[in-house]
Amino acid sequence: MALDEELARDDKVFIMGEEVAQYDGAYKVTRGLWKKYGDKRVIDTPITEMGFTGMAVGAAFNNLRPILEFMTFNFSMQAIDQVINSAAKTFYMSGGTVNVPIVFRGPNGCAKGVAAQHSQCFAAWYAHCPGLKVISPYDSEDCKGLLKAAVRDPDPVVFLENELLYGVAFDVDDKVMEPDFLLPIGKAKIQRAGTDVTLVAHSIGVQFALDAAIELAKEGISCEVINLRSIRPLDMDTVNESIKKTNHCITVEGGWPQHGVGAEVSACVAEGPAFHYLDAPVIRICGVDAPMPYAQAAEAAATPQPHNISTAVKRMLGKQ
Amino acid sequence: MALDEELARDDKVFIMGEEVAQYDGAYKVTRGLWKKYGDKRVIDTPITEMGFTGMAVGAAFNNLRPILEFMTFNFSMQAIDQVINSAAKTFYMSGGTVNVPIVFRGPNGCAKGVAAQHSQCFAAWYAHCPGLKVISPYDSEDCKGLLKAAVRDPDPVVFLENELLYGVAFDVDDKVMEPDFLLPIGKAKIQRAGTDVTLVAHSIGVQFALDAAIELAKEGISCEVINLRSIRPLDMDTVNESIKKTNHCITVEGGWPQHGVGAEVSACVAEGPAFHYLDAPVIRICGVDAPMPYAQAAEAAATPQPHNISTAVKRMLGKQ
Amino acid sequence: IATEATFDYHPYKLHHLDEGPATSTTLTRDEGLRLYHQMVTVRRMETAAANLYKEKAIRGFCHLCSGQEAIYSGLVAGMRSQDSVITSYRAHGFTYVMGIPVLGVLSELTGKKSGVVRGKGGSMHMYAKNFYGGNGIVGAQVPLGAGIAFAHKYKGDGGVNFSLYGDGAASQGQIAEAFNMARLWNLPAVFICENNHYGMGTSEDRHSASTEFYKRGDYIPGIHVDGMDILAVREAARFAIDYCSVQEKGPLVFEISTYRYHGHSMSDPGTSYRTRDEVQEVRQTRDPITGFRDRLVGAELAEVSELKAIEIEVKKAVDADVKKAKADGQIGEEELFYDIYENNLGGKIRGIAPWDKHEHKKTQTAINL
Amino acid sequence: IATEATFDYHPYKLHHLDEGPATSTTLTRDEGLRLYHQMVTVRRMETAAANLYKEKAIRGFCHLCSGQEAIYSGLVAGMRSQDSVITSYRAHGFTYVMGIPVLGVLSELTGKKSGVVRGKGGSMHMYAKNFYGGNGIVGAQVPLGAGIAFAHKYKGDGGVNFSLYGDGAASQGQIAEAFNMARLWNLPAVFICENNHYGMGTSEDRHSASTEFYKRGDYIPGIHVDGMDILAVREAARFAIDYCSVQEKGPLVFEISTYRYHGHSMSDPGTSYRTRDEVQEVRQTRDPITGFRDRLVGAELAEVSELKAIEIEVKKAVDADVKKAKADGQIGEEELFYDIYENNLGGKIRGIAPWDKHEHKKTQTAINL
Ligand SMILES: Cc1ncc(C[n+]2csc(CCOP(=O)(O)OP(=O)(O)O)c2C)c(N)n1
Ligand SMILES: Cc1ncc(C[n+]2csc(CCOP(=O)(O)OP(=O)(O)O)c2C)c(N)n1
Ligand SMILES: [Mg+2]
Ligand SMILES: [Mg+2]
Repeated sequence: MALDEELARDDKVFIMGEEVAQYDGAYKVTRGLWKKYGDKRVIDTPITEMGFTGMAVGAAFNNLRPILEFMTFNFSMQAIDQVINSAAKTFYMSGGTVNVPIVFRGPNGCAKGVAAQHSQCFAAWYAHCPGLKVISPYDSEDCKGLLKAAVRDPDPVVFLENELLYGVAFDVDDKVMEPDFLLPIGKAKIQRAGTDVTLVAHSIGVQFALDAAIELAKEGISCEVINLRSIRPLDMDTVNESIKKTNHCITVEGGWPQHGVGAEVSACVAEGPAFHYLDAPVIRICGVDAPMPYAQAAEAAATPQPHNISTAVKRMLGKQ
Repeated sequence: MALDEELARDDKVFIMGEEVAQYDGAYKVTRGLWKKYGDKRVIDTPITEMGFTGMAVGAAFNNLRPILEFMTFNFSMQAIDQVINSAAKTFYMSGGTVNVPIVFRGPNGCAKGVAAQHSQCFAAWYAHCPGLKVISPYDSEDCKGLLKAAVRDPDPVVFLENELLYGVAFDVDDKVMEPDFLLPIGKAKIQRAGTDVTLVAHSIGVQFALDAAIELAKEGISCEVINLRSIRPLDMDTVNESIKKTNHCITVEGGWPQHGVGAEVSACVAEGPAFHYLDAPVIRICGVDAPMPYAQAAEAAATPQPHNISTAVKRMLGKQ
Repeated sequence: IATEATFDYHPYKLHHLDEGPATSTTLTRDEGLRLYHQMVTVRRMETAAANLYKEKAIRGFCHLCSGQEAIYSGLVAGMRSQDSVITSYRAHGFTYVMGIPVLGVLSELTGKKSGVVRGKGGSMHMYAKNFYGGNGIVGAQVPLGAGIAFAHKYKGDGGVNFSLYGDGAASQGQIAEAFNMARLWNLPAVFICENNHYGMGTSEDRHSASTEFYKRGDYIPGIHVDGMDILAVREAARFAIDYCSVQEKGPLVFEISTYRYHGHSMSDPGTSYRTRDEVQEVRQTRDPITGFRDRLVGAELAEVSELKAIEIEVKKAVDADVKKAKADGQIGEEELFYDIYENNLGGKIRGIAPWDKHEHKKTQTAINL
Repeated sequence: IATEATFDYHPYKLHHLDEGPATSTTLTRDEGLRLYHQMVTVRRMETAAANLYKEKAIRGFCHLCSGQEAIYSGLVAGMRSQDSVITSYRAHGFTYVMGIPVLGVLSELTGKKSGVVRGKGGSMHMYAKNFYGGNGIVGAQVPLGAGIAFAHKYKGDGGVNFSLYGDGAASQGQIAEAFNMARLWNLPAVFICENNHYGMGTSEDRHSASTEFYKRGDYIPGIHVDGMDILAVREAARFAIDYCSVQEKGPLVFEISTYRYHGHSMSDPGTSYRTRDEVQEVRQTRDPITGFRDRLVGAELAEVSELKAIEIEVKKAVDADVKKAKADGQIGEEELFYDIYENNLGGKIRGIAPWDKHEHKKTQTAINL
């Protein structure tokens, strides 16, 4: 819907990627767009990520506004030099004279049953790099408001969707349905207010955190769930304000621990104004430090479940 | 020297990369090896990183022990899919049946006067990924002992050298000169003992930390400098023990802050046994959150200098 | 019943070659029966996989190779013990013909302990001696294959590597890079485009500016092979081994023309970008198994009844394996933390929470040392 | 003194083309003098850069283009205002001919404020209207160029993109990928291999399995152009514009044969992998500037004395710019934090310590909107 509206709004916007047109998208995110906008605006590419990513960035150099779909972000590794060295750094290297308005989007992180090469989360990698903006939406409201904001943004944006959330139907407000519904990039959202502990999550991690919060509420524990929405910039103001209130912080993410999203949040908390409000050190709930296995039970144990979060919360609050 | 000895020791070992043979290496790390070992063992490649990295990994699949030089690690981005998806994950995906003994090495991080595309530090990116071992040596002893250990290691190792340190002559112990001098991968080294604050650094950051330590010693402040040596595995035991003694911790690195090496150290400290020994929260001294500019003054201001560290130490210790 | 017969087949198309593979070949009854058994097994195994997927016993991606069996059986029939193979995610057929029992494949698909890699890899990541997988990244296996070939040459073991990729993969830059190095260094590498005419939902003319895939090596000689004829494939493999290993003339590019009956993966019905008629027509007129059966019978190498018997036997065997693949248990959760490293140096492995620390173990011995 | 003259030159070599560029062309005296002035300026500017490097006023990499001037001047002479260029790190010459004054280049090299990008980019990263840089990553500019061409076509502005890469870059996979898409989508893209016969210290036959770079597009028509003859280059550019833009026939691949006099970069003496004699011979027999001078004089378009005068004038002007490029100041440290984003959304930018927070500003307006 966001894509449709942005294509309609600005004819510099076009979509390219593998199977985005005639096949309607591998995950059907671009369904119907090719029929509506035709070959010029919705373009199937060969399976040559480095080449077509470079081309999309080149098109952005020459004053178009490409939306590039990676069938999954795992395949963006083939093209990551073009994302970092051509898209993220050109504005700076050109002393602010060459704009690169492009959106790189696609599913990121763990899906189900697709094993190690198809399950990686790239949030921390991309957000490591200045010059990029990195968005990790959770629900339909996020997807719509932030994707539209990303398309209109003059800088390169990495937009990390989650396949498992494609299938989930979220309630949305009427205002979200409006064609100019935008969300500000770089602002986190308090997805659920609470008083006892701050859960800082992104993407599907928000779901796990919310599920845990519901469980914990039954035991009288009140969790504030922060949906980061944007990983770069990272909205530490919202996190810090929350911690000042709850005095406890746990991060939740599906990616690997080392140098992950939670690591940055934890380090920023230590460096920031909320540190002395903490009653316990920040801990991270993340994917395990292993590649993703295929077998179902092992796979399920590889990323956080609500019970892991509940356990951590209770342990932190000394309720166990 | 390490390379020469390992080539001599095991004829499954070979070196490949751009200009490593007849040109003696872009940074002369492979000087003389082609003359000594010939075309079979020291191989110049075309400038096709993705292809030759895949080839080196394939050679490792088929029971050789490749040492792959990236002219600089910046160019490893072209090949990073082969490093992560083919080298790091195959052992796991094959249920432990396909070994991938390979070393990826080359200069990493900032050099001087080479601007944004040639100055990136990849320590955090690679160390994010299980299946890899990631080494970041500081001095000649490290380079020799760890590179030899890497070549003999049965798993894929990313070995991040620093161009600016190639030119530095370090004092070395006699034992380092021995052909079987090995250092254990995964163990940090206390590069300088101290009592007041722990400086956790890697690569050229160790130099900055040592320089700062010398300055601070004159003012009666005693810094313990930890040379991480290995980023994955990360030797938090050594860091934690040190913190228990000094009660203060500052990380030092040349790379970008967000999701960087310091972020992980800080998060691990929070989660670990030394946290309650801290008299102040961990802070990070890192490269600034911007691409690298060319102009000299701006470039110099982009990565930590000893004075940044001294200032931070004094501020942490309340001596300012 | 004859013990041996000679067959002719369509001529190969050649690129930068004066002479191609022999256009007639001899087949013994024994080998004929063996190859028939093998192809029927692959077909049956894939049908079983399709059913298991529909029952949700198989998860995620599941790329079936029905229709393409003659490529695997034909190549392996031409190979020697020192030769090696690497292919894409469409790996079930090769895994079996390279020596893994049907149960090893099916249990891997159901994610069970008796799977070839204990359920760690699933559909796309299966390995065997001289078979380096199953790779989920389109095109990545080709430089890997060139590197395996490099090692054959370096070690002097005379081996030839066969790396396979799809028509959709054929324009991947790293394949062109591998071509260049293989030719520069004269590697015993055979690059094989399995042209089933679609990369997912994109037909070859929509993804490739030149669809003469056997010419895409440009300066590398190429051969177009009929992939529906197992004997043509076997002879092409033999030619390649002579060319690359015996004569040491460097790499070759093959285009082996074939067809996939199923959708790209099980989530693709496979009918939006091609007609049902197209699929039916191939099944009826060019099926590699039917075609081979007709040849065996026509040349009196086998009787219809014994071939039928093979089919029944295979079905029974596969059905039994399906049962086992369903009944077997999964690895325990503790194995999630095993086999990350051959030599783990980091102590216990971090789990989901900081206090979750897990033993690392190595469970199997390497097949590639 | 004539006002116009006609010249012939060596025939082009063609690949998959029945007809190539015209092999004779007319040049006016005015344009002749202008082009001479331009090439001499580039040569002089590069000599100045070499000296500045030796004085350590230039740091890091510094890739000079002396010997290759006819490519830049020739192409731009054939281009129109809607056409565009992208090239590699060897970018000084193009930056100048695409409209940046010598001072803009030299001050960029010395990292000063009057540099074309205020010292942010240095030797490898310079830009101008219709000139998309300078790219430090071998080969990366080629897909970018195809994308710029894509945008020309999308917008219908009739523009053609010229993307240049070296012989060493020519085997980069992403170039092959760009070829495929450019041909599939019929883009107005001219892919130009500047063949100076070495990729750093590796001669072309050691890095490329086929050194006929004008044929490396395989299914894309190609032209081999003498890069030491500015008129041959200009005519080739005109042909390409007609072919790609007017006739809309899709992409072309050029190989423009040339030579670099300096080492690969200033840190390479450039003599270990080739002989001094080889360099001398090119300088004496095929130098593009000397050759052009001889033509101008031979055809009586100019007198030796005026050309000498141009040389002297250029030398003076460049010397003056050298002084300015040395004397000018650097950007302040605060600018380290500027121009990271067009629209910074993260507030202040983190410096080295957590409490170092810096204002972000945008300093210039875009040249590409
Ligand atoms: C680098 C990369 N890009 C995209 C994908 C997703 N993908 C998997 S298979 C496939 C189609 C490949 O088609 P082809 O090469 O013809 O092989 P076939 O499936 O027909 O055997 C795509 C796009 C991937 N796995 N890896
Ligand atoms: C991807 C990548 N790999 C390696 C390098 C290092 N490098 C810079 S220039 C160069 C040689 C390029 O040679 P060629 O393409 O012939 O261009 P020329 O320098 O001759 O103009 C190399 C290896 C790089 N910048 N980028
Ligand atoms: Mg296909
Ligand atoms: Mg060159």
